[in-house]
This record gives sequence, C-alpha cells and structure tokens, in this order.
Amino acid sequence: MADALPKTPMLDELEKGPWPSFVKEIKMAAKRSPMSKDLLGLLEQSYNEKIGHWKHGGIVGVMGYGGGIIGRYTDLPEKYPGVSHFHTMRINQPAGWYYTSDILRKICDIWEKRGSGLTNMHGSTGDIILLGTRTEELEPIFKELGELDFDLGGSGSDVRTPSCCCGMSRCEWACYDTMAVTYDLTQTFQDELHRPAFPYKFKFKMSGCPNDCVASIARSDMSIIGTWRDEIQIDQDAVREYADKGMNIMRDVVGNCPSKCMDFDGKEISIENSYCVRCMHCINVMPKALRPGKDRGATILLGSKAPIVEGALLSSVIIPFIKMEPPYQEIKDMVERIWDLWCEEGKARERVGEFIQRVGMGNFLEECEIDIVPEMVAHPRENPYVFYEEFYEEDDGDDEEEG
Amino acid sequence: MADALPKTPMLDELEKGPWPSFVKEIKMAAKRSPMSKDLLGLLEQSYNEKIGHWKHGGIVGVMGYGGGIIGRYTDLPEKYPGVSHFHTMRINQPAGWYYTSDILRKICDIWEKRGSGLTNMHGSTGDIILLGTRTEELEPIFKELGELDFDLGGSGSDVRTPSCCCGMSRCEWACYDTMAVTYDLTQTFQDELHRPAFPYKFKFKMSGCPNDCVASIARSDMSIIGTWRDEIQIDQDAVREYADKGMNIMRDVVGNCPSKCMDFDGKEISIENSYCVRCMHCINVMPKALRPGKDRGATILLGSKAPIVEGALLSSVIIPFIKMEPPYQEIKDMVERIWDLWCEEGKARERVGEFIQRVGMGNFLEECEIDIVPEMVAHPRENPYVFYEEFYEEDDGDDEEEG
Amino acid sequence: MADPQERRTDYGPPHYEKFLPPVIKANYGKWKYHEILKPGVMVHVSETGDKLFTVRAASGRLISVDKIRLYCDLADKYCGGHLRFTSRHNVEFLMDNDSGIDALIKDLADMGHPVGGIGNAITSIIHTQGWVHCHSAATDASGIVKSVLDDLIEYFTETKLPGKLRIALACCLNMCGAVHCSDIAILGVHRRPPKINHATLKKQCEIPSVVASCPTAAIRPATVDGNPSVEIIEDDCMFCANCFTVCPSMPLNDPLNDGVSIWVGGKVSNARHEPMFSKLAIPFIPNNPPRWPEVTDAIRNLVEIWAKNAHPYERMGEWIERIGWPRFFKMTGIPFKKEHIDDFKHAGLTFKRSTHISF
Amino acid sequence: MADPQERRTDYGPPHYEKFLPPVIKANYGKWKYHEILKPGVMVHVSETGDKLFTVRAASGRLISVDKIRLYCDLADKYCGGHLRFTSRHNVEFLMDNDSGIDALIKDLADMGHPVGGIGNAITSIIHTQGWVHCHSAATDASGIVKSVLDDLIEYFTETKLPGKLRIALACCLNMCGAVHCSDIAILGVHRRPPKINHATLKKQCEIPSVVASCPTAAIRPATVDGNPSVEIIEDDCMFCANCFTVCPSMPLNDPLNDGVSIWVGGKVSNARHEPMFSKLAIPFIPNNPPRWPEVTDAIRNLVEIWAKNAHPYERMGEWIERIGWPRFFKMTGIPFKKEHIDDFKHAGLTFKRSTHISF
Ligand code: SRM
Ligand code: SRM
Ligand code: SRM
Ligand code: SRM
Ligand code: SF4
Ligand code: SF4
Ligand code: SF4
Ligand code: SF4
Ligand code: SF4
Ligand code: SF4
Ligand code: SF4
Ligand code: SF4
Repeated sequence: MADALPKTPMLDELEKGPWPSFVKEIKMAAKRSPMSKDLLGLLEQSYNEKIGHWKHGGIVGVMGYGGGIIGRYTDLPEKYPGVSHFHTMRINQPAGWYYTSDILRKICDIWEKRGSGLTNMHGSTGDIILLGTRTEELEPIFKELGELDFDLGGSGSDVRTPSCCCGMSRCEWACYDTMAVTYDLTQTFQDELHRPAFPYKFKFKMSGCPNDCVASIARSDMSIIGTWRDEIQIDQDAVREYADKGMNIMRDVVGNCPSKCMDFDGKEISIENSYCVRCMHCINVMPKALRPGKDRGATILLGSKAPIVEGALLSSVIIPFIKMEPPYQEIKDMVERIWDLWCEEGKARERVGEFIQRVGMGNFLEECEIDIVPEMVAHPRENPYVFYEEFYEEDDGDDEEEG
Repeated sequence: MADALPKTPMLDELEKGPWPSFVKEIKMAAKRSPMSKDLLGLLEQSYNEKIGHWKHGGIVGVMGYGGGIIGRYTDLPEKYPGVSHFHTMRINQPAGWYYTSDILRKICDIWEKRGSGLTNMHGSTGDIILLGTRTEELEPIFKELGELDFDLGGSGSDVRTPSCCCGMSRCEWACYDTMAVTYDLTQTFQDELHRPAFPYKFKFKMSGCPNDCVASIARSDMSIIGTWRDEIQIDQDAVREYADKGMNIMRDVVGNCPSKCMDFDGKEISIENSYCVRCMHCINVMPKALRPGKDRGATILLGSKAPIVEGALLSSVIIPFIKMEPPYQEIKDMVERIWDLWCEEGKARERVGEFIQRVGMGNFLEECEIDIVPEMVAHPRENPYVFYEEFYEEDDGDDEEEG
Repeated sequence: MADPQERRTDYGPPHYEKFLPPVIKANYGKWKYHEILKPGVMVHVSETGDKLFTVRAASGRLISVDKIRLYCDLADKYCGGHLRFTSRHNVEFLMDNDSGIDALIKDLADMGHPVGGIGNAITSIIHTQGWVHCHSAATDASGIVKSVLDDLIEYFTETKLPGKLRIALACCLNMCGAVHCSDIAILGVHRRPPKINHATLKKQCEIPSVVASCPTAAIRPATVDGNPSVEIIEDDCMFCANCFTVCPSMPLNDPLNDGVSIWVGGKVSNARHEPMFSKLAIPFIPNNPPRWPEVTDAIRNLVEIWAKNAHPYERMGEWIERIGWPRFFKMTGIPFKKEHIDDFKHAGLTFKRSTHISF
Repeated sequence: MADPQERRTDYGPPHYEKFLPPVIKANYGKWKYHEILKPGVMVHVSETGDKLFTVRAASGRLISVDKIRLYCDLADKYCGGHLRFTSRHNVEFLMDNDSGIDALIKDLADMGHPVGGIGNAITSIIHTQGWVHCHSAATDASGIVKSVLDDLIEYFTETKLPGKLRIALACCLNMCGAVHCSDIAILGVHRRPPKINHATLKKQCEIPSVVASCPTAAIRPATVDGNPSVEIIEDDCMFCANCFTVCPSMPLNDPLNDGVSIWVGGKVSNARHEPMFSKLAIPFIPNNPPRWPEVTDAIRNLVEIWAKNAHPYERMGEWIERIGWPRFFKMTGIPFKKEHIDDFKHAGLTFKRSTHISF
C-alpha cells in the first residue's frame, strides 16, 4: 500500500531535519489508513495553494454529550473522500499526562481500527486529541474507550478539560496537590463538562507554584496557583556550596529579586519575608538551598483568555491565599456562585473575565460573596468615576441604598 | 464702612492659623468693594448650607473676542446684589510670571476701581485672574489694561494661555528658552487664542527640563519639555566634594537611577549615557557636580488632560528630540497640521488626546506628516487587531491600497 | 463703544523682558548651579560669578489688590521693584545679594506670609474656585486648602521630608487643579444623580446633546408632566456632571451628599520614576466646613506615615510602589473597599494579574 | 445504539494514580530538590533518598499510533512501562536509577527524537492545527513549527541560553496556542476582509448575530442581488474573523494575503517579572511553504540577539524592558512602523507618557 501514497514534494521537504517530522507521522499512518492518506494529499494541496481545505465545523457528537467532538469536513470530498468526515475527538487525559505503555497501546488499537491513526499528544487545552474519524465511528469509539475508563473532554460552551502541572508527583516546589485537585474538579463537574450550558467556555488550570508550568494565568478562566505564606526555607550550607561552585549569588540571585528583599553577606542569605512576593526566582536558581515555606496553599485567579474579541486577558487575583484541602468545598462553592451569576447575567460568548470587566469587579465580588481585599488590585482606581451607592435624602437621617 | 461687613462666624475661623487667609483678603477688599462684601456674605451662606450659590455660567465678553471672560451670576441676586454679576477676567500673564511693582500697582488700580479688588495670582492655567466684575465694566477694563499692554487670555474652545517654568531666567537646567518660546507661541497664535474655533480647548505648556515644573505632561495638550542628547557633564571634583560632605552617592544617587546606567567607585561617577533616560534625578541631587549635556533641545508630547469624560490622559511623545531655535517654524507648522486635522475630524468637546486615541495614533501621525519612531511607545501593540492597509487582488501583482 | 476699526486687539501679553531684574537679564541662560541656603531661600550662581537670591513666601493665591500692593512695597524695599510668582502660586522675591534676606523674611512674617516651600518640603496647594466662584463645585477650595496648610505648616517652613510632596485640590471632577498627578489630591465629589429641572430643561438645553453627554448612557429622552425632558437611569450614573456642564437644568450640587475624596501617589516630574496618576485612597469624606477636620487629619496621617517610612527622595507613589498597596492600606488604616477597585474603561489593567503577593 | 438507560456516561478520566511509576507513588509530595545532569536529563531527589531520573525528548505532538507504540516499547525497555507527556507536548521517560539513560537517549536518537528542552533551553513550540485540521487557519502550524525547530535545534539539545525561551504558534487570532504570553509568538493573520458568500449567507447564518459579532461595527445588514445579506465597511475591518466564527459564509482565508506576524517578550511565570503579554515585532511575513525561510530567519535573528545580550536568567521581555524598545528595534534591524502602534481599546496606555528616552 506504501506506493499508493500521493506524491507530496512539498511535504517531503518537511521530512528533513533533526526535529521529529509530522509528515513522517502522517505517512506512517497513511500506510494503513485511507483517511490519513487523503489527509496527506489534501495537505500537499494546501501547501501548494497556501490555503486550508476544511469547511466550517458542523455539530456532531455522541449521545447524551454536548461536547467533546469537533466536527470537520473537507471542501474537496470528491477528491479526498477519506477526509470527507474528519472529526476530532477530545479525550480527557489523566491528570499530569502520566501513562503506562499498556493503556496507551489499547488506545492506539482502538484508534487505528476506527480512526485515522493520528493523534495530538496532547491538545493545547490538555486533552488527548484523536485526529480525524467519521461520524459513524464516534459512538463505537466512545464505547470502547469507555471500557478503558477514558471519557470525553470538553468543547463548546462548557467546562473545558482541566489540566495541571505534574506537581507533587515530581516537583519539589508543588505547594498543593495539583493532580488531586484536577482529578477532583474534573469528576465534580462532569455534568458541566459534558453538557454546554454556559455563556461560553470555562477553563481550569492548576499549577503547583508561581512558575506556573501549565500557563494557567494566561490560559484559564480559573487559575489555581500554589504559593506559601510563611518564610522561605534556607539551608545556609547549601548556599555556601553554590557560592563555592562559583555562582554569583549577589548578581544572579539577590540582584534579580523583584521585591529587593534579599541580601547575601558572602556567607548567608537573608530574606525579609514580609516583602517577598513569592516570585520563585531565588528558589529556582538554588533549588538545593532554598525551598518554599511550610504554610502552603494557593492563590486563586480568574479570567484569562485569548484575544477574541475584547483583547487578551491575564487572570487576576480573587483569593490571595487559601489552604488546599480536600474536598476543596470552599472553592467549589465559590465556583458555583460564580457560574450562577455568569449564567444569569453573562452575554453569549462572553468569557468570565470579560463579564467581570463589564459588570465591574466590585459588583462581581459582592454578588459572589468574595471578600474585597487590596491584594486583588495592582493599584486602586485612577479615574474619579465612582459609583457611590448611598446617598441621603432631604429630611431623612438614613442612608439610601442605590445601585 | 468696616462695620458694615456681614457677620461671618464660619469664615472667621479661617482667619486663624499660620497660612495666609483668603478670608482676610476678601475682608480687606470688602472694606471698599460692595462686590467683595456681598461675596463674603454669600460665601458664609455657602459655608452654612454646604452648597455653592452660583448659576451656570453665561456668555459674556469683550468685543471681537470669543473668550477670556467667565460669566458668573449668583442665584441669590436679591440678597447679594453685589455679586448679581461676578464675572472673571483671564488676563494673559507675562511668561514666567515676572512683574515689576510698577506694573502690578497699575493693574491693581484698574481692578480696584472697576472690579471686586480680588484676584488669583494666578489661575491654574497661568492667567492673572481678576475675580468678579459686572458686564458693563468688561470693555473699560479691557481698554485700560490694553494701555498697559495686557491682553486677555483664553477660555472656551480655543488656545488657552500658554505658560512655562522660569527656565533660563533662573534655572541652570533649562535646555531651551521656555519663556521665549512661550512668548513667541502666544503671539503667533493670538487669533486662535482669542477666537474659539476648535472642537475644544488646546493648552501649551513649556518646561525647560524633565523635572517639568509647570506640570506640562499632565496638563497641556502640547507639552514641550527640555532635554539633551549628548553626555551629562560631570565635574568629578564636585562629586568628591559631595561625597566628603557625607552624601551617600551609591544609595541615593546611583541606587535611584531608573536606567541603572551609573556607577560610583568611591571617587568618580561614571555614566553609560546611551542608556540614560534623562530623568534628571542624579543632576537634581548633585547640581554642582552634574549638568545636562550640551546638545540641548526638547521632547514634544501631545494630549494630556483632566478626566472629563474619557478618563485623564498624560501627554505622550510625538517628537523625541528637536532643537529649539527661533522662529520654531517646524513646531508651528506641525501645530497647524495637527489643528487642521483635529478641526476637520474632531468631535465637539473632544480634546486632541482623545481624538488621537479615537482615530489611531498611526493614522494621526501619517495625516500630520510626523515621523513614526519607536520612542513614541512604551511598547508595541499587544493585541492582534492590526488594520493592515494593503492586500493583493487575484490576478494582480500589485499592492492595493486599502483604508 | 470704540470703533472696531481703530480698536487694538490681539497684542498679547507684554514681553517678559520688561519685568526681569537686571541680574537675570545679565545672566539669562548662564546659571551654573544652585544651593538651598535655608528653608525658602536659595541662591543661583552664574558662570559669570553673579548670584541670584530667591526668597519664596506663601502667597495664598486668592489675594486682594491690597495684598499685591504690600508685595510691591517689599519688592521696592528689597529687590529693586522686582518679584515673581511661581507655577504653584507662591510669591518669590529676587535679589542680587543676600543683605536683605533676613529683614525681608521678617517683614513677610509680620504680614502673615511664612517663607518656605523649597526643596524637600510641602509647597502651596494647587487649587481651584470652589464656592467662591464656580457653579460646579462639590466643595469649597480655599477653605480646605487653608485648613490643610495651617495644619501642615511645619512641612512648608522646614525641609524635613524625604522628598517633594505636592498636594492639589479640585472642587469637582472637571479637575481644574489637575489633581490627577499629585502626591496627595483632594477632589470634590457628588454622590447623587442630577436633580432634573423638568420645567426649564427644554428651554435651556438641547435634549440630544444632553443625552449624548453622558459617558455611561444613563440619560434617555422622556416626557415629564407634558414637558419634553430627559430621565436618568440612576444606577448607571457615576456623578461625573458632564451632563450639567452642557445643561444647567441638571445640577448635581447637594449639601447632604457632596464631599471630598482623597487620592495619592501621583507625580509629574520625570525624576526617577515616570509620571504617574494619583490613585484613590479615601472614597468619601463629607463636607465639614469651616475647617474640614476629617480631611486635615486624613492628610496629616498620610504625610506622616510616608515621611517616616519612605527612603530619601522617594515620592509618595514611589514609596507605595515599593511597599505595595496592601501594605499601604494596612499602614494607613484606610479600609479597602469596593470603590477602590476600578470599574471604568481600563479597569482590567488595574487588577492584580500575577501572584506577586506578600503576606 | 445502546439503551441510554444502561449507557455509562460522565465517569471522567481514569485516576492518574493507576499510571504513576512506583518511585513516584512512594515519594509523592516528598521531593526535595532536583539537578539538571545534562541537556534533557534531570534527577529529582526525595527526602527518602530515592531518586527519579527524567529524560525528556522531542515528541512532535502530531504523532501516529505507530509512534506511540514505539514510545511504549522504550518505556517497557527502560522505565517499567511508564512515561508521561509534558505541558508542552514533549515526552518524558521516568526511571528510578540512571543505568539506562544513555542507552535510552541513543534509542531515541535512532528514532529521530532528540533529547533536551530542560533548563535554559528552547523547548517544543506550543501550537495548533493549521491546515491539518482547522477551517480558520491563516497559515499552517506543524510546518512552520518543524522548520523553526529544525533551525534552532542546537538550543534544544544544549543549555546555552541566558534563560528559558518559549515559542508558541497559533494559526489564527483565536490563538488556541495561547501565544499571547510567549517569548516569541508566531501568529497566523488574515489581511483581507471576509469575502461574503451572499448566496449562502441567509441560509447559514443569523444576520443579527453576524452584525453583532463584529467588534468594530464594520458589518451592516444589506440586500445583495435580492438576497438578504450583509455588507462590510472594509476600512473598519481588522481581520479578526469573529464574524466567520459565527457565520461560515464570511471566510477570510486567502492565499494571497494570509501570512504570519511575529510577537516577542511575553512570559507566563511569575519568576522575577510579573507575567507579560507578547508585543508585536514583525507585522507580516507572507506564507512561504514548505519551510517558511523568512520566518525561520527572523526567529533565529531574535533568538541570537537576545542570547548574546541578555543577562543571565533574563527572559526576552525582561531584556527588552531593560534596554528599551527603541534599542530593540535598532539591534534587530526590524523597521518600526504604523502597525506597531496600538490602536485598539487601551491604546493610549501603550504610548510613551514620559520623557524617559535615551539617545
Ligand atoms: C484543538 C485545539 C488546538 C490544538 O491544536 O491544540 C483548539 C482548536 C480549536 N479552537 Fe481553541 N483549541 C484549543 C485550545 C485553545 C486554547 C488553549 C488552552 O485551552 O489552553 C485557547 C486559548 C485560551 C482561551 O481559552 O482563551 C483557545 C482559544 C480558542 C478561541 C478563542 C476563545 C476566546 O475566548 O478568545 C476559539 C474561538 C471560539 O471559541 O469560537 C477557539 C476555537 C477553536 C476551534 C473549535 C475552531 C472554531 O472556531 O470553532 C478549533 C478547532 C480546530 C480543529 O478543527 O481541530 N479556540 N483554544 C485546542 C484544544 C485541544 C484540547 O482540547 O486539548
Ligand atoms: C479658573 C480655573 C481654576 C482656577 O481656580 O485656577 C478654571 C475654572 C473653570 N474651569 Fe477649568 N479652570 C482652570 C484651569 C483648568 C485646568 C488646569 C490647567 O489648565 O493647567 C484644567 C485641567 C487640565 C485640562 O485642561 O484638562 C481644567 C479643566 C477643566 C475642565 C475639564 C476639561 C477636560 O477636557 O477634561 C472643564 C470642563 C469644561 O471644559 O467644560 C473646565 C471648566 C472650567 C469652568 C469654566 C467651569 C465650567 O464648567 O464651565 C471653570 C470656571 C470657574 C469659575 O467660575 O471661575 N476646566 N481647568 C483655571 C483657569 C485659570 C487660568 O486661566 O489661569
Ligand atoms: C519655581 C518653580 C518653577 C516656576 O517657574 O515657577 C520651580 C523651581 C525649581 N524647581 Fe521645580 N519648580 C516649581 C514647580 C515644580 C513642579 C510643578 C508642580 O509642583 O505643580 C514640579 C513637578 C512636581 C511633581 O513631580 O509632581 C517640580 C519638580 C521639580 C523637581 C523634581 C522633584 C522630584 O523628585 O520629583 C526638581 C528637582 C529637585 O527638587 O530635586 C525641581 C527643582 C527645581 C529647582 C531646584 C530648579 C532650579 O535649579 O532652579 C527650583 C527650585 C526648587 C524648589 O522649589 O524646591 N522641581 N517643580 C516652581 C515652584 C513651585 C512652588 O511654588 O513650589
Ligand atoms: C515538565 C513541566 C511541567 C509539566 O507538568 O509538564 C515543567 C517542569 C519543570 N519546570 Fe516548568 N515545566 C513545564 C512547563 C513550564 C511552563 C509552561 C509553558 O512553557 O507553556 C512555564 C512557564 C513559561 C513562561 O514563563 O512563559 C514554566 C516555567 C518554569 C520556570 C520559570 C522560568 C523563568 O525564569 O521564567 C521554572 C524555574 C526554572 O526553570 O528555573 C520552571 C521549572 C521547572 C522544573 C525545574 C520544576 C521541577 O523542579 O521539577 C521542571 C523541569 C525544568 C525544565 O523543564 O527546565 N518552570 N515551565 C513542563 C515542561 C514543558 C516542556 O516540555 O518543556
Ligand atoms: S508549576 Fe511549580 S510545582 Fe508545578 S511543575 Fe512547575 S515548578 Fe513544579
Ligand atoms: S521568591 Fe522572589 S521575591 Fe521572594 S526572595 Fe526570592 S527572589 Fe525575592
Ligand atoms: S522644569 Fe527644569 S528648567 Fe524649568 S524650572 Fe524646573 S528644573 Fe528648571
Ligand atoms: S539622569 Fe536619571 S537616568 Fe540619567 S544617569 Fe542620571 S539618574 Fe540615571
Ligand atoms: S474644578 Fe470644577 S468646581 Fe472647581 S473650578 Fe473647576 S469646574 Fe469649577
Ligand atoms: S452625572 Fe455623568 S453619569 Fe450621571 S447622568 Fe450626568 S453625565 Fe451621566
Ligand atoms: S488558532 Fe485558529 S486556526 Fe488555529 S486551531 Fe485555533 S481556531 Fe483553528
Ligand atoms: S473580520 Fe472582524 S472586523 Fe472584519 S468584519 Fe469580520 S468581525 Fe468585523
């Protein structure tokens, strides 16, 4: 069947070079899959014409689920019947993206049989992406994956598949158990994940410390980022060891501290912890000598997203510090209150970050019963347009509530 | 006549204390002026009632002028006939606010005769404010002041009275002659100053160096702020003198340099001038040792204003550096181009800073034929919403100009 | 009235050169350095060796012709008839030698005009008209200014602060005092939507411009008691008074609800930190004339905490930036409230978009 | 189809614990520190004394089941059947001792999978679907990523950079790759207003939603050739494709005018500097498949100038902030143009609002 592959002089160029070649992967799959073979031909045509050949997505899915599948059809079905349907399945990955060879092989067997044999490990939200199959295969695949305990991920206006850094499983800096929280939230919000009922998508991402190795602050409607409240743990012997090995502690560690709260006297590092902003830099550079404090928990932030359509947002602080202990009830309750408000008053296609800006952070916090604290702002307002909410009426000693 | 003054127990409290008392001033004037006497009574009433007693201004003026007078009438004319008319005259101050006793006495004589005898030396734009007179006195006052060569300042949608720091007249740091420029621009734009024809007001303020002692960057549509291009002049002997006298040069000078481009080795200060951002701090602290460079000129910025209604703005750079030499033709030509565009396309009550934001800085610069350089931005755009202006049509090798 | 043909107009202000003291004329552009000799007194030294001594005194800004004449007398007595005013409305006496300085200071003191405001000091408060002359005022200007400066006088007459501290006051959101970039700003605020005078509105105002004037679109055309007029969605009103500026029939002035807000941390100069806007510290203090004690207390508190804790040369805003806003609110005892959180156009950019938090 | 009654749904993903290697289970939450042993290889040391060795290899993201099986073979051979993927789509092999590391690296090399990406290195490029799967794409994703990483491979396999450098690519403004906070971002862009298919529009789309979808209000209802449809004020179109997202009859894809833009200086981590958005460096480079040489050159230029000039640990954006944007444009030779100046909602805040300029 190999010689049946279409001629792809353009794509062949991308088989060269040291980085793993996706063209080789498509060709590998194309050896057995007519879908992948036609994908190859279609892609070569796109490379020649400098334009994609996919139609605007259609709604396909499995029974009882409102999301998890991205429908896709080529606009050249006669020429490339193998990709006349080419739907993507988003499969919820295990937290931390850990696998055994055993389970992966089973997934591969299903996908080879019923799909293109091509995947993304992983999609940019975190799912296992099974790239390209026909409508009629969706149910069988869902069933067979279910037998392996793999369920669909999110798509559309629902909770999207939560994801997290490897956290305590491998990292010494994890200030809470990211994988446990990810699993717990995913299970708790199964209904919201599978049945789109929000104004728009809602993403959770969990990072164990401010290094934020899942980019949660840039890419999730709710970002849960580990931090600590007490003092950085210092092993002064290890500090000296780094110094002895030639590290320029003054320049590279102290000199880069954003809060200018460290000093090094040639022998010992001292830190004014009440000024430290928990940026991680010193700890990153000297992992043997410095460690986050012992009173650990997380900062919760809300609202990041890509630019469409009001401009990109970063998440912003709504809870400066919270202990992260199962069952995380306080967080879940808050999430429910946020969703209630957003579902009631949010506009279609308005992410929660945009919603907050439209209704005003102060109003949002009040409605969601979240304490208002100065840690939530980079600085207080600069404009004088305060919506004062009370005024006195003539002949009336009492405050009138307004607005 | 003194005992005829109204009882003012509230205001009398403001005669106490070390700071000069405006109440004493009003009482001084009230001894001879029925206007000031009624002002005193009216103000006492305001203090009791916690509300002003002035009606919304009316349009009054002198013949041939569209601005310079703020019409004002009390809402209690029966009770306080002296302030039934109480118009303010804005008199264009001499640049730098220098006077001789001789000229001031002549102004006082006119104002005592024909007005309330109260002034602001000066108004917050810079004018001499003659506070309170009747409509019928306006022309005679204008005539008499004219005999002293004093003309009206601006008000309404016109050029407002330009003002400047004392610059070269007294300050060693002036990088150009602020007073000369202020006088020149004021004379050049007399017509625009006296005949409102703009969408809104337009203010010029001139500061001799980045210390900006007239707050031009916050308070003028066009801010001209002195700066230099070459190296800070250092007198190392004087540096040592400061050190010997106990100045902590490392901490207080070097440590505060925003561009971290200075060093002090205990004897000499060294500066990496190509990184210096001309903030003035080191020069301010060591005026005997450090001086601005010799290749001097100004940075021109555009667009600051108070918050009404789109939020406050600071001026932003449109010319990073320009030599300031009479007749300042390049600047005047640019100003004319800016006004032409703003007058044609600006909306009513849209300051030039708001206008620029609405039409886009890039379009604005192009229309006004101002070079586009990276010094104009704090950083390039973060959002991807670029209005690309050219595209190719099929079967067409050439660029199509769009929008 | 004079024949317009022969009427002289557009001659502009007199040329400043007429008024410059000889020592300035001779050394214009040649100044080399200056020194602060004592509070309120400085000397500028020229390349020619000439010296110019400046004595700066509190003026008060709202002054009578009588007071100006007294200044003139002093100028004649000590300065060859020369004087000037500063960009912050102080009066300066200029001399080419130091012989008269002490006597001048004494005469000024006798007149009730303290000398100071140079160097690391508080100088006079930029302010506006208030109840003395403006129809928009949510508070008086001169009264608060006088009360605050009476209270802070030691910081004017001495130079014991870490750096300069600039206070400004504006009596309404038009902000004629340009308080938006001050170390401490006092801003008059309304807290109640315009009370519409339906009887006069149609006569005095153009309804479409009134509707258009509102930045939050809180104003809608309406017919009230048979008159064409407007109505206000009160929840959407942010009390900016832009409608009142275009329409006298929509006054916001209200004795029960007007007052002042306090803002901190702005600056204008480019020294060290780039210019900064002031930020909201205290959302509201009721008007309490004649001496606004709650305002003077609040400002003294701010000045003193800054003075005690800032590094040398650190302006209010630079200090707060270093210690962080949460610590600022803790140290000053000001409660942080909903009003502090921006909800205008660029609100999102003022949110804390990082985990840089200290505990 | 199965009876919904007995159909199993909403069971979620399998619990991760099933897949953890024994050394991780035993030391979960007990890791003490880590060391980078050589490019792509690190060891984590536990409080218990146990060690976990990680070998990170380039995976490629778009991989076939065949490749996954090959990974599985390696996992069986070296890691007791365990492996994981990273948040940037590399593959990691996890071992409780270091005996197999070199052999594993060799096997990976033979398979064409270089090892690296740990520490001060470039790691794989976060990216999206492109012409492989998406209807919106203004460029391909995998092809550019492959070309750029082929070119930069030395920075993946060695750790010779001042700090981490994160590159991301998104094939349209939806930015599925979340490129808005990357050291270097490659963003597919359209440059031509939607070509409206008037024949299908009424059928496929709701006209009011189409009109409402446009952030610049460039879309108006219109009747074209008798069909209810819409028209576009072309000058107001900023090519965001939001209209296309809600209406298939408004495609923006266009071989002649699609291409990529390059953005720099974003970051996500809180290390040192707070997170930052990426900023526009190069407004437009035409699509030039299969290897986009202009893009790879531009990126190499950026990487090398940064690598040569940044201080240790200084990310791209931190470096630019220190040297200033004017110097960045000068050093990279990128012309500064109108397109660089923001003209969207918060534009004013990006203007230079001080005289802090160096010459
Ligand atoms: C598959 C994936 C890209 C990839 O190759 O990895 C993807 C693909 C699509 N995204 Fe996305 N997004 C994917 C992660 C993201 C991310 C990154 C993230 O989640 O961390 C973002 C930016 C973060 C965010 O949520 O803002 C993202 C922001 C968008 C947006 C803009 C949303 C916004 O509010 O700005 C759209 C447009 C929309 O929702 O209509 C979009 C829409 C789409 C659609 C459904 C196209 C559309 O307009 O209908 C794409 C389907 C492509 C296809 O045919 O396969 N996608 N999308 C990612 C999901 C994989 C997974 O489940 O693991
Ligand atoms: C007299 C003065 C205050 C003072 O006590 O010093 C003043 C007084 C008034 N200003 Fe002002 N402004 C004065 C300097 C300013 C400044 C400061 C400056 O020029 O440096 C500003 C802020 C800077 C700016 O231009 O943005 C200022 C920003 C405003 C605004 C808001 C303009 C804006 O675009 O945001 C208004 C409202 C308006 O124009 O409708 C305003 C309007 C007014 C009016 C005319 C009231 C009105 O709404 O019609 C005030 C008349 C008061 C009266 O009855 O005497 N005034 N006004 C200042 C002029 C004196 C002089 O000529 O020397
Ligand atoms: C007289 C005056 C200019 C005029 O033409 O009227 C003036 C004069 C001087 N200024 Fe100023 N400044 C004057 C208003 C200002 C303003 C404007 C304002 O406050 O509205 C500013 C900007 C304030 C701000 O940033 O908010 C200003 C920011 C400075 C600075 C920067 C201080 C800083 O660290 O930020 C210096 C440098 C210094 O003092 O070290 C300075 C330095 C000076 C020097 C030393 C310049 C010199 O060598 O002559 C002068 C005497 C210093 C002093 O007063 O302490 N001048 N100076 C103004 C006096 C106002 C007053 O009566 O108090
Ligand atoms: C494996 C992974 C997490 C995971 O669960 O998958 C991970 C793992 C580690 N990260 Fe990370 N980071 C991972 C993605 C990220 C991301 C997310 C991203 O790039 O999209 C970030 C934010 C990037 C940004 O700011 O734009 C990230 C920012 C950091 C930083 C902060 C670096 C900085 O100076 O800004 C550190 C600290 C350091 O390296 O010194 C760090 C440190 C680490 C450490 C040393 C933590 C530890 O002790 O185990 C791990 C190995 C270091 C390495 O790769 O150099 N990790 N790390 C991710 C590997 C991605 C890859 O295949 O290359
Ligand atoms: S975010 Fe922190 S805890 Fe998580 S992997 Fe990265 S460095 Fe470790
Ligand atoms: S964590 Fe960051 S802020 Fe805290 S001491 Fe270390 S470098 Fe400084
Ligand atoms: S702005 Fe500069 S030149 Fe002008 S008075 Fe102030 S310090 Fe001197
Ligand atoms: S002027 Fe400012 S930036 Fe320049 S060297 Fe002096 S302190 Fe540094
Ligand atoms: S700030 Fe407001 S109230 Fe005060 S003078 Fe200006 S316009 Fe009038
Ligand atoms: S005060 Fe301002 S917000 Fe309120 S109605 Fe008037 S214009 Fe609108
Ligand atoms: S970035 Fe755009 S083109 Fe690329 S996958 Fe996402 S929606 Fe599709
Ligand atoms: S591409 Fe964007 S700006 Fe252009 S018409 Fe469509 S929605 Fe409007």
